[in-house]
Order: sequence, then C-alpha cells, then structure tokens
Amino acid sequence: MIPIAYPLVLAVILFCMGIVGFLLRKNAIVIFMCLELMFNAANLVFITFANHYQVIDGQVFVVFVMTVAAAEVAVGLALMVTIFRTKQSIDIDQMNSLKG
Amino acid sequence: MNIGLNPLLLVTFFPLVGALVVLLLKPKWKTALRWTALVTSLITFGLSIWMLTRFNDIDPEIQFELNLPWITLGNNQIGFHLGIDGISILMVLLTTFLMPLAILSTWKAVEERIKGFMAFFLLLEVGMLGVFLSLDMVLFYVFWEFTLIPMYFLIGLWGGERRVYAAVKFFLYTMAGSVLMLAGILWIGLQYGSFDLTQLSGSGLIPAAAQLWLFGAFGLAFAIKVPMFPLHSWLPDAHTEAPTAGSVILAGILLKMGAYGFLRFNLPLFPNATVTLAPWMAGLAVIGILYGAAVAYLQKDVKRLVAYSSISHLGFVVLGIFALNLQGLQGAILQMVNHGLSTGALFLIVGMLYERRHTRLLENFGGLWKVVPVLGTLALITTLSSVGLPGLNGFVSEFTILLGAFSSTVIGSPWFAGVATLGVILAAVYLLFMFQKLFLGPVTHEENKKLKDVSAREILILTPILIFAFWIGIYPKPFFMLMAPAVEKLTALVQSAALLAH
Amino acid sequence: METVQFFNLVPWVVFLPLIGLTVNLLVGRKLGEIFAGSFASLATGLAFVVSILLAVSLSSHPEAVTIPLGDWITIGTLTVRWAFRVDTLSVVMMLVVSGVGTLIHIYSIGYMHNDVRHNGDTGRYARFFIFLNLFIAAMMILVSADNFLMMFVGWEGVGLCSYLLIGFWFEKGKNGTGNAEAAKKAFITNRIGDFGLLIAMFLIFVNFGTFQFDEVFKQAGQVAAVKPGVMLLITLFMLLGVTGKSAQLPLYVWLPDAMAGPTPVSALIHAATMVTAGVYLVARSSIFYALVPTAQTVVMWVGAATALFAATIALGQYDIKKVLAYSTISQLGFMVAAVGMGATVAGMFHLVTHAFFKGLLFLAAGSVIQGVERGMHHANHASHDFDPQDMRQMGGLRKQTPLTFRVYLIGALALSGIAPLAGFFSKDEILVSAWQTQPAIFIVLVLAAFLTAFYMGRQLTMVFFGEPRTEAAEKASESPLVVTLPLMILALLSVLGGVLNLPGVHTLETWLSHTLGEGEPGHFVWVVAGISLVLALIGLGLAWMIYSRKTDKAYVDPLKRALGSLFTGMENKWWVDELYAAIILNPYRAFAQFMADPVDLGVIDRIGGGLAAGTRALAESIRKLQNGYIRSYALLMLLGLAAIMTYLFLR
Amino acid sequence: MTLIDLYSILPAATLIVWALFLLLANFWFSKRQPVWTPILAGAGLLASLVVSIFFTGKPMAGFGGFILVDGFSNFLTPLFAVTGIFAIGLAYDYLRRMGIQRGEYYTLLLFSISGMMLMASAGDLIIVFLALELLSIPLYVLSGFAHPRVDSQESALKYFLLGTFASGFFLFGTSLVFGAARTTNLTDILAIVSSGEADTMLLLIGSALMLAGFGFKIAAVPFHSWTPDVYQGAPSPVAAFMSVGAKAAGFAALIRVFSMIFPSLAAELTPIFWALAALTMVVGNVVAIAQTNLKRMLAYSSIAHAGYLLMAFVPFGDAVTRSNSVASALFYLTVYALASLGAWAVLIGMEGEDNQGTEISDLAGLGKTSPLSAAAMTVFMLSFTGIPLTLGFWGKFYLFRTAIEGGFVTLAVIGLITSLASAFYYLRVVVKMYFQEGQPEFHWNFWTSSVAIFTALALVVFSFMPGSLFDLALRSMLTGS
Repeated sequence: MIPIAYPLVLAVILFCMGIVGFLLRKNAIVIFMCLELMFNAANLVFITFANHYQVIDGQVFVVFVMTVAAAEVAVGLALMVTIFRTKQSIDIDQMNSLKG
Repeated sequence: MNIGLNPLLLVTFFPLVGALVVLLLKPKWKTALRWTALVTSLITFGLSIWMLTRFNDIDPEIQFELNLPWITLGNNQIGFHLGIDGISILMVLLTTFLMPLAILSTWKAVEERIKGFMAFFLLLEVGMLGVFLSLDMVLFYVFWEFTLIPMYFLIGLWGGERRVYAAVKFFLYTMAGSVLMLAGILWIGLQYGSFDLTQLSGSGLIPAAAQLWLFGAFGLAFAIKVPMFPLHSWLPDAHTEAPTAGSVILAGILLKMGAYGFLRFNLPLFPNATVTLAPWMAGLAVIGILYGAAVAYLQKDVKRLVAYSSISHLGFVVLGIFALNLQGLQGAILQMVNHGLSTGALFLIVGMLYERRHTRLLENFGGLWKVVPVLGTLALITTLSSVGLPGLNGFVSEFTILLGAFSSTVIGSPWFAGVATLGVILAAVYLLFMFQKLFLGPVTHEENKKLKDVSAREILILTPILIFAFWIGIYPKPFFMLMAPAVEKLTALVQSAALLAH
Repeated sequence: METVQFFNLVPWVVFLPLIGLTVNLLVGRKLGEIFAGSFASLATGLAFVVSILLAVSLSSHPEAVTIPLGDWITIGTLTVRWAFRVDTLSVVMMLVVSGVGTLIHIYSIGYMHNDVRHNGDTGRYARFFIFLNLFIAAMMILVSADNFLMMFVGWEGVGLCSYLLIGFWFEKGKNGTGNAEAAKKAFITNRIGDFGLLIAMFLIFVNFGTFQFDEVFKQAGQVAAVKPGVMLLITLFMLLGVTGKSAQLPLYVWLPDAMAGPTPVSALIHAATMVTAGVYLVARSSIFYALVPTAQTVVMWVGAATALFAATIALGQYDIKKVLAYSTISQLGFMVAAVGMGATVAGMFHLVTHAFFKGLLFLAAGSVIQGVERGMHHANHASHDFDPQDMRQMGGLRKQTPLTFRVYLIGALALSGIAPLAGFFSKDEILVSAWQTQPAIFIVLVLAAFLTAFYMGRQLTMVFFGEPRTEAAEKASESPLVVTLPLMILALLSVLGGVLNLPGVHTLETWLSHTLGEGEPGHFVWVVAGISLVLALIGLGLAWMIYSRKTDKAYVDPLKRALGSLFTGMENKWWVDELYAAIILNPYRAFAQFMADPVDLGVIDRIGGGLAAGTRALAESIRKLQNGYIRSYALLMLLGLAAIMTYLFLR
Repeated sequence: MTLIDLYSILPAATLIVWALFLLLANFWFSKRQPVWTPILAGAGLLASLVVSIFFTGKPMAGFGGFILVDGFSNFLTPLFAVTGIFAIGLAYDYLRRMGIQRGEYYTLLLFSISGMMLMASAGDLIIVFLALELLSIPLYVLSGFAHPRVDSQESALKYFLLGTFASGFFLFGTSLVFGAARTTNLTDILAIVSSGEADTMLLLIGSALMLAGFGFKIAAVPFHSWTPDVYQGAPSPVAAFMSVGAKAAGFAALIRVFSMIFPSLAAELTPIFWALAALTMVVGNVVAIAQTNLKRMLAYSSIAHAGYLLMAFVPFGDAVTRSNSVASALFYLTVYALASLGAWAVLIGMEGEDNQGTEISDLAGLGKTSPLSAAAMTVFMLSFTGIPLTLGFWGKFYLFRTAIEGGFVTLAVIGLITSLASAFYYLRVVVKMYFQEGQPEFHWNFWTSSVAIFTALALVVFSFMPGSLFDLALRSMLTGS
C-alpha cells in the first residue's frame, strides 16, 4: 500500500506546476494545458482520498470533472481558433488592449 | 385622531401635491407653473398658521403626534412618526414663511426650465419640513438626506458659473457628515431596540462612554450642516453659486437643520457627552464667530460675504445651544429664526441687484442709495438687523445667547462669551463695509446710474421679512413663549444629566 | 397737596418723534420742505412740552416713577421690560435733548434748505428730518430707560442716527467716500465702546440677576462688599462704553471725522446731546463708581487727560468745525473728570450749559459757513478746492454777519469760562471739586481751560476779525431769521445758564439730589474762580495778540513758527489716526486677508479637495496594477491567496 | 428518480429543456423572424419563473441531498429568472444594432441561468462545481459573442483563462475538503465538521482555496482584476447579465457553502472576510473614481458592491446574526440587481459601434435630449450611492445594520466612508447628464428603455415600502439554520 502522503505530495507538485506554468508561459494552448494540470491534480487528490476512505464520492467527482474539462476544452479551443483568425497569434501577452 | 386631518401631515405633504401638479403642467406654461408653486407654498403657510392656532403653547410635550408603523426590521420598528413641539414649530413656520417669498423672488430670475425648478423647490420644502417634524431617527435621516437631491439640482442647474463644483461639494460635504450619523442611528437602534426619539430622549439608557462617540457621529453631520468652523468650506461656494431663491432657502432653512439636529438629537440623547463637550463646542463656535466675521470682511463677492457672515451668525447659535441654559437655548432658537429672516433678506437684496446688473462683485457697485433709494433703505434695515442693532431682531437673540453663554455653568468660563462679543464689533465692520460698497459713496459706474428702484413685487417680498424683523426686535415675547416650555423641559433634562456627571 | 401728575405721558417723549418720522417717511417728500421741517420740529417741540410737564410733576413729587409699557424679553429669570423712568436726572436730560433739539430742528428748516441745494439733492430734505426725529426718539429711550438693556437700545440707536447723519451726504467727502468712511468709523468705534457696555451688562446680570436700575443699585453695596473685583470690572467695562460714546481717550477719534455731517447734526448729536450720553451713564451709575475708588481714579484721569489732549489738538486746526469738535471732546473730558471725582452734579451742570453754548457755537458756525458759501456763489469762483469751512479763508466776518458774530462771541466767551456766562459757573464747579480733592487733576484741567480760552480766541480772531482773506469771505452774508432765531435763544441760554446752579443757591444740586442722593454742595472758592478767570482772559488776550496781526493770503499759522514741530503735532492731531491705522486697522485688515486667502481658501478649503485629490492619486496608482496582462492578474490572485494562507498558518 | 427530485430541479430543468428546444427552433427563426427567438426565450424564463414561484415555501431535498430547495433558493431562483428576462430585454436591440443577431445568444443565456439556479440550491460540492461550470462556460462564449471585435475576443479569453484558473483553485480546495470530511454532501460535511473528526488544517486550506474560486466569481479584491476588462470588452447585455447573475450566483454559492459547512471555522475565517470586504470596498470605490469609461466605472462599481455584500457576510459565524446576514445580503443583491440592470440599460442605449458613446463624457446633455433615460440613470446612481427614497438606501441600511449587529462597527464605518467616495463618481454621471451641454446620440428602444424605466420605478416605489421586501429576504432561510 502506498502511503497516502505520496500521491498527495505529487498532487500538490502537479498543482504548483500548473500555477507556475500559467504564470510563465505565453502561449494560450500551453497555458490551457497547465490549467488541465491543475484540474488533474485535484482529481488525483479526490481519487486518493476516495481510495483512502473507501467512499465513492471522490470517483464520482472525478468523472464529472473530466466531463466538464472536456467541455471547457471545446469552448477554449474554439475561442483560440477565432482569436488566431483575427490576430494571427495566440500569444496572451498581446491581449492587453483592455486595461486601467 | 383622524389621520387625514393631522395638521403635520397636511403641512408636510401639501407641497408634494403642488409638485405633482407642477409636473402635470406643460413646461411652456410659465405663468401657470409659477402661480401653482406660489399658491401651493402660500396654502402650506396657511396650513402652518392653522396648525399654530391649534398649538398649545404651554404644553412642553410633543403635539399633534402621528405615529404609524412603517417598516419592521428584526427587532426594530421604524415608525412614520411625526410630531411638533415648541422647538420645531418655529422652524416649521420659518420654512413655510420663507418659501413663498423665495418663490416670488424667482418670478423674473428664473426663466429657464421653470417646471423643474418649481418641482424641486416644492420637493425641497417637503424634505425640510420632514426633517423638522420627524421623531423617528430613520425617518429623520431619510428626510435629511432627501433634501440633498433637490438642492443639488437647484444649485447645479440654475446656479452661477461654478455651479457644478459647488453642487458636488455641497452634496459630498453633507453626505460626509451624515454617513457617520447613519452608523450612530443603527447602533442605537440595535442596542436599545428603538429608533423612536420620544422613547430614547432623556431615557438615560445610553452609557456615558458610548455617548461620547455617538455625540461625535451625530455632531459631525450637524456641524457640517450648521456649518461650524472648520467644516464650513462647502458653504461659501454653495451660497455663492446657488440661484437667489436657493441661497435664501439654504441660508434660511437648510443650515438650521444642523442646529436643530443638535437640539433634537445631541442634547436629549447624549446629555452627558453634551455637558462634557460643551466647552469644546463653545470654543469652536466662538472661533467660528470671529473667523467668519474676519473672512467675510475682505470678500469681493457680495454673496460670498453674506455666506461667511452666516458662519459667524450660526456660531452664535451653537454657542447658545451649548450654553445649555434657558437664555442660551431660547436665544439660539430665536437666532435661527432671525438669521433666516435677515440673511434671507440679504440674499434677496443681492439677488435683486444681480437681476439688475448681472454681477455680484462689490467693485461694480457703489452709491446705489441715490439711484434706488427705496431698495437702499430696505437694504439698510436688513443690514442693521444682521448687525444686531437693538430694536431689530438680531439683537434680541444675540444678546440673550451671549448672556446665556456668559453665565453658563456648563461652558464654565465667561471668556467664551466675552470673546464672542467681539463678534458684535466685527459684524459692524464687515456689514457696514458691504453696505458702503453697495449703496454709499458716489455712483462710479455708468451702468448703475439708471437702475430701476424696487418693483411692487420686490417690496412685497421684503416687507413681510422686515415686519418680522421689527416685531421680534421690539416684542419677541410671543416667540419666546412658544418655545419656552419645550426648552425648559430640554434644559431640565440635560441639567439633570449634568448633575449626575459631576 | 394734590396736583395733577403727568408721569403717564412719558412714553410720548418717544412716540411723538416716532410719529413725526413716520409721517415724514410716508408723505414728507410729497408735502414739501416747509411741512417736513415744521412737522418734525413740532414733534420734537411737543416732546419738549411733555418733558416740561414731567418736570413740573416731579417738582411736587420728586421721587422716581416707573411707567411700564410692556414686556420685552422674558426668559427664565431674565425679565426685561419696556419701561420708562421719570426721575430728576432723566428729566434734566429730556429737557436738554428736546429743548436744544427743538431749536436745532427749527434752525435746520432754514439751514437744510440751503444745504440740500448746495449739495445738489433736494430730495433728501425730508430724509434729514426723519433721521433727526429718529435721533430724538432714540435719545429719549436712552435717557428715559428704566433698565440697562433698554438704555442700550437708545445707546445704539443714537449711534445709528449718528451713522446715518454723518453719512448724510454719503457720496461726498474725500474721494467721494470720505463721509461714508467717517460714518462707518463713528459706528464701529462706538461699537467698540458698546462691546464694553455689553460685557458690563453681562456682569451686572450675572451678579445682580436683573437689569432694572433700582434693583441693581439697591444691591450694589452688598455685591461690592463680597466681590470687589466684579464691581471694578463692571465699572471699567462701562467706562469703555463711555469713552466710545462720549469720545474720550482712547476712542475719541471718530468725533472729529463726524463733522462730515451737516452742521445741525454736529450741534445736536456731536456736541449737545448724544456725546453726553456717556456722562449720563456714569451719573446714572454713580452709585457703582462711588463704591470703587480705583474706577473713579481711572475715570477722572481719562477725563482730565482727554480734556488737555483734545485742547492741544484744537489749537492746530483750521477747520472751523474741527476746532469745535476737539473743543467738544475736551469739554466732555471736563464732565467725565467731574463725574469721576464724584462731583456728579458739577458734571451734569456742565453738561447742560455745554449743550447751550456748544450747540450755539456749532449752529453759529453753520451760519458762518453758509454765509461764506453764499459769498462763494456771489464771487462766482466755484473752484473745487475752496473749502467754506477753512478759517484761513475767512476773516473780518463781523461786518458781513454781525448777528452771527455777536452770538458766536457769547458762545465763545461762555466756553472760555468768562464770568458771568454759563460756562464760567459750571466749569468753576468742576475746578473747585478738583481743587478740593485732586490737585493733580486740578492742574491738568486748569491748563486745559487756559488752552480752551486760547483756541477760542484764535478762532474768533481768525474768523471775525481782521480783513477778509478771500473774495468769498468778503461777499459773505447774514443768514435768515429761521436760522438766527434759535441762535439768539441759545445765546440767551448761554448767558443765563449759570443760574441753574448758582453758588449758594444750588437749584440743580437740590433737584438732582432726589436721584443721586444728598451730596456735599459745591462751594464757591474765590481762588479757583480767580485763577480760571484770569487764565481765560490771558488766553483770549494772547490769542488776539498773536492772530490779529496776520492777514496775508498764503496763511501760515503764527504759532507754527513759535512752536515748530510741536505745532506740527497739533496740526496732525498727534498722528493718532495714523497710529490706530498702524496698530489696529491695518493689522486687522492683514489678518482678515490672511484668514481669507491663505487660511480659508488655501488650507481649510483644500482639506476636502485634498482628500479628493489624495483618493484620486491612490486610484491612479492602484489602476496601474490593472495593466491588461492576464498573467499579472493571475499573479495578483495568487498573491491574495498566498496572503490568506500565510495568515492561516501564522495565526 | 422521484417526483420530489423532479420538482426540486424543475425551474432549472425547464430552462435546460427549453434551451435545447430553442436551439432547434432557432434554425427556423434566425433568418426569417429573428424576433421570435428572444420572445420564446423570454417565455421559457417566464415559465421557469412561474414554476419557481409555484414551489415557493416548500422546502425539500432532491436527489439524495444533492439539491436543496429552501427559502434561500426560493428567493434566488426567481431573481435569476427575472434577471434573465431583463437580460433578454437588453439584448435584442443591442445585438441587432451591432450586427451580431444570433439566436445562440438566448440559448446560452438560458443555460447559464439554469446553472445559476442550480447553484442556489446546491446541496453537494459536486453540484456546486457543476453549476459553477454550467453558468461559466456559456458566459465565456457570450463574452466573445461580438467576435470578430477584438475587444470582445480579448475579454472572452481573459475571462476564460482566469475563470478556469479560479476553477482550478476551487476544485483543488474542494478535493481537500473532501479529504478532510470524507464526503462532498454539505449536510454530511457539517455533521462531521461539528463532530470534530475532520482535519482542521485541511479544511482551512481547502476553504481558502474555495474562497479564491468564489472570490473570482463575485469579483472580490484581489480576485477581481478580470472584471473591468471583461465588462468593457464583452457585449454590454452580457456584461449587464454578468454583473448581476454571475455575482449573485457566486454569492449564492459562497453563502450556501460557507454558512452551511464552515461556521465552526468562523473564528479563523472571519478576519479574512473582514479584510476581503474592506479591501474590496476600498479598491472598488477608489479606482472607480479614476475611470473615464462608463463600462469600466460600472465594473468597478460592481466590485465595490461585492465588497458591501461581503461585509454582510462577515458575521456569518454568529448564529444570532446569521439570518440577518443572509437576508441583508439577498436584499442588497436584489437592489443592486435592479440598479445595475437599469444602469446598463441606459448605457446600452448610449452605445454605438465599437464601444462608441460609452465614455462618461459622452453622457453630457442627456438630461435635455432624453430626459426619461437621464432621470432613470439618476435614480440608479442615487440608489448605488445609497441616498434615501431609492431602494439603495434601504439596502445599505440593512447591510450596515447587520455589520453593526455583528459587532463590526469599524468595517461598517469603512463601508460608510467608501460609500461617500462612491458618491463622487456616481454624481459625476449626474453632473454630466444635467449640468453639462452636449448632444449625445441615444438609441431609443422600447425594450431597453422599458428595463430602465421599470427598474427605476421599482427602486423608487419600493423605497416607500421596503418592509415587505425585508420580510421576503428574512424568510429566505438556508436549510439547517
């Protein structure tokens, strides 16, 4: 049996990687992948605890999260495509005309 | 009692009826709009006189009380609670008296958007009367804040060159004071389960420590409105930029709301704090008296000069209030009326000059007494009333205030009144300076040589005020009798608290 | 003995002039000059009749009578009534005010007829009489009041009338505003005095609980025993009021400027009646002063110093009215010194006689001025810098205006204290008191009396003797009967006024003793009388010797050569106006300016604006965080979260 | 699935079904009679409104506690439906004028509203998450609805990325709470937390992360940065809808989750809420002063109002105050919703192509050219400021009363002072409209103007009798309290 701490630490590391990636990368696609990383870190925690407590709630939650994430991908990618069409770029640092 | 016939309800909301009628009229029916407003305010005045005839002037208690449940919130009842006593009745009468005169003064002065002007003016009257008649703190606050809106528009739409600046400043300053008052009201309501003044006044419920900061929270709102030094800087701008009728009401009535607030709230609700802080308030009042007088002296704009004179005159009111004895308090209330009359009349006169010359700068006038002798004479009497010449109204109140303050045990030192008496000299300095610049000396400007003297309408506006100026100066007894029982009750209340505190 | 009592008529001394002014206010302008003038005179005359009736009633019933009219202010323990007090003191004042007042009203009918034409606005004829009647009413309130507060109404009321009448020709004077400035100066200086009186009244109320004369004076001894400091304060603050109204040091400066008013005003208000209100006040409150020796000393020294000081200035003046003005100040100083010494009767006596002869002198001076004005018109040189009041432009007028000359001579001699004219007796009585109790004061007053004789001699010589120095003086003419008749009556009174209180008879003394209490009757001291008479004669003679020689046109005062810079000081009124400007007016103006501009607009007005600006600056700086970059927004969120976490861990 | 289960989600379900139907119907209408799509969408919302009102006063739990129908949801569900109706009213003319008249707008709107309704009655963290996404994802799309306008796309991307970022925090927080409490059901979590079996540290960290997620939705400082940019870039009716609906839903979730499961952590969390509320009020109001664009000004104003709402929520741990805490927040939300929708309605009337006409200075002269709109706008501004004789005053009144009742006098004073600062920028709008000359171009439209006038009237008329609304809010109790 793997101690519960291991997957939890891994989840935290994944979550932080996601955050750091979000803050450091410029490409919207990569940033979006970092967000998926954050979601999946959470999924990992759910699974870990569900397994630890032997309850099913965690697994249920994970299934929903994955579904929702898929929906988000659909919306997100569609958005990026339309942006790429107008701006020929998905560098998020070029998206700063609204400010103040 | 039949609610529909309650005089307070009729007096307070009759102007609203007029305002609605005004809203139904077409903007181009200028004469109809003016007459509607005038007749409304006259009927309101009549109603208030009717109320006066039914007022029992030996009863110190609240009369014509009307207490309808309005809003329930948790353990708090907010009542639609109106009532009148000897302290508020003079304020109500002053309001209803000045209103028709102010409206009459707009006959020629306001030519644009008359409909809006009259509607706002009548709404303002509702708000002011509500302030003077409310006995529920929340209701009071509602009326108090509501008066801001019509006045804001009156200044902002019909004012002078810097009207926007003045309107916004007026609004923000007043609101700055009242937000803390709201906190105080809420705190009291939560702690003692009531917003009802009649239950809270003199109840001794509020502990002395809490009284201090509550006094501050309420006092700030009132001090800004009065205005007391150093919170006065909204006033010169608002007065100067407001249209004549607006200035009259602003000086005549709106400022009184602050002083009235002290009387109605700070004294009976926080008697211990009142006694503790009285020397400080008196000190600020004295500074205000001298400061207002000094600053008024060198103003170049007549309206600004009169505005600063208000600071000085209202300083007397505050001094009288915090003398906390009969002379001081009755003098203060009478001074409120007197300032409303004499400063109101001064603004009306300045307005008449402005209508003729379209300037308010002193340097553009001079020697007008020769050109417009009747106006000059009326202005002279008004000025003297403001100077506090014995035989006219201002003297009676200023003298009694100073006498009260001089002998006040609460203020504790005759120095306050002694120094304040210097204000009597300074008032002569700046007011005679003003009169000289306007009416004496040679006529130096060609445009001034052909000015028209007062019209019948203008005489009609000023005469009632001057009649009262003489009346109060020579025979103020009816006025003192009207307020005496209520003031005696208030004084007894505060002084018993003072005994406990010492 | 049962006689008819007229005490209930006393309110009419106020009402009659009020009726007069109301009628003139409504119809005076329409009905013309004759009506306005005579109606006003009639009103005052009737007031005089009432005063006489009151005096008659008092002679059989000398105790003070109070006639209440109505309540005025009633608050708690403060009760003030409109009530009239008839006693021997107030009736003396009433008689003087209405008597001299009536004469001056009549005089004005003629004088103002010319004056309004000379100054170019005939519309103001009726206004003059309205103000004059108002003055009589106010003065009557002052002297007949039964309490301090009502007296204060009259006190300030006469101040107002003084203001209005000084500024009667408000568009004239130096730079067109000179008269208005003079009026304002008078009012404000008086207000400074009133400040003192107000404080005194506050103290009276706090310590006595009432303003009513009888009740206050009844307790005076008691209070003085318990609180001597309070009594000292009351009397000294009251003295400040006296110095304002009666033009004593240091507040006398308004009176010379007040000569800007028409000459009847100078005679009535600024010589005969209003300015004596201060003397009246001290006389009225003599019980107070008797209890506070320190205050008495201060009062008498103020009076004596003023008497001498003003007399020195009078020496160096060229304006015919200014000389009389300083003389008035000086004579008021005599009266104040007298009441300060406790010689109240002597002070009142001098007050009455002074009203006669100084009223006479002013009116005669007015006659002279108008005579010269007429001469000016005849001479047809309407040059603007010609001043019909400048004595240097006169000379030899005894031929052109013989009647005026004669009455002027009587007045001047009375003022100088030549026996047996009125001034001799009254002044002598003051000097005797000083001789007996205060030798230092005596010396000062005698010196002042000598100077008085000298400047009157100077004036007489410059105006009436020698040869005319200008064409206008040459062509000057005598005034009509309506002007000269009051002059003759006043001259008669100036001659005979002394009988009021002849040594050994003491009519006035006895009369006033009902109000002021039994005092020690003044003796007649031959030495004093001798000294004062001799000095007066020397003064007159010296002046005659010095001034009668000088006739050339470029007039330089002979004294100037003799006294040098000392005379320059007199000429320039010892620069007191300049001094006040430097230490009071200009600093106040600078203070007001400082308060108005840097303080009010620069500091207090900016508090609100500063807060707003500060908020705005804060807003702009926070706004910079909102830079539009997604990553910085995310970082901000992360930092917020980190802060929350840190708090949770460190808690 | 029982009938109760069905009833419990009926308003949301109605909308979802209706939306799907509308998606199909739109193919038919979009080209020929585009006016029918909004009318049908409105009908759907009306149906949902009727259903929700019909079930008012019947507390129930559906799907084994997943859905809680209680006073709280009964208050919010109709509010969301009405907001939706107004949002449709605002949209029709706007979309036509901007040339983005696509029927999907209404479908997406209905989906989002159904998410909000679910949020209000969520009884399980799973539902909270699902509802959050259900309301957010359509909004991401709607923000970019005005493509190819670059502003709109930028706002959509910002909203999407930051929103998902915040969802990540929320999700991770949820997982930690699950780890601590072994369940995701709110009622069960409460039981475990109060029994003391749960790991407090995990709970605290979890709650902080969740707070970040909610903070984003309600636009609380420092999670607010997206708000002005998105409001400015998104089509105005969407921004209007977001400023009301999304904020209300965020608060619904915050109130639901925190007052149901974390009252025992109140000691730890209260200072955090205190600081968030103070910071939000200050930053929102202060930065709004510096705004020149009306949309951004309204955005900062919405941040500021989030701060006031948070203030009501600060005493959430106090059992005595809690009912007032929830009730005052709901009351304030309602008042704010009316004023905000109205203000956006006037703004929409002002807006031309490419964000033209949305500067505050563009309002100059509106008082003369369109007196009714200007008067309505004045009412909204006064209501935002909290001046009497508008409902805004009573909103603030109740709110500050709650804060003072909870003992947070200092916070109330901060709130009062910042509301004074807010007068500064709200008044500027009035100044522009009335006191300055100008010829603004106002696109009058019946539906848009109706929204403005209706909300303005409601704000004024109800201010004379706020008592019934107070009662309504006070009856909106949460399950378990």
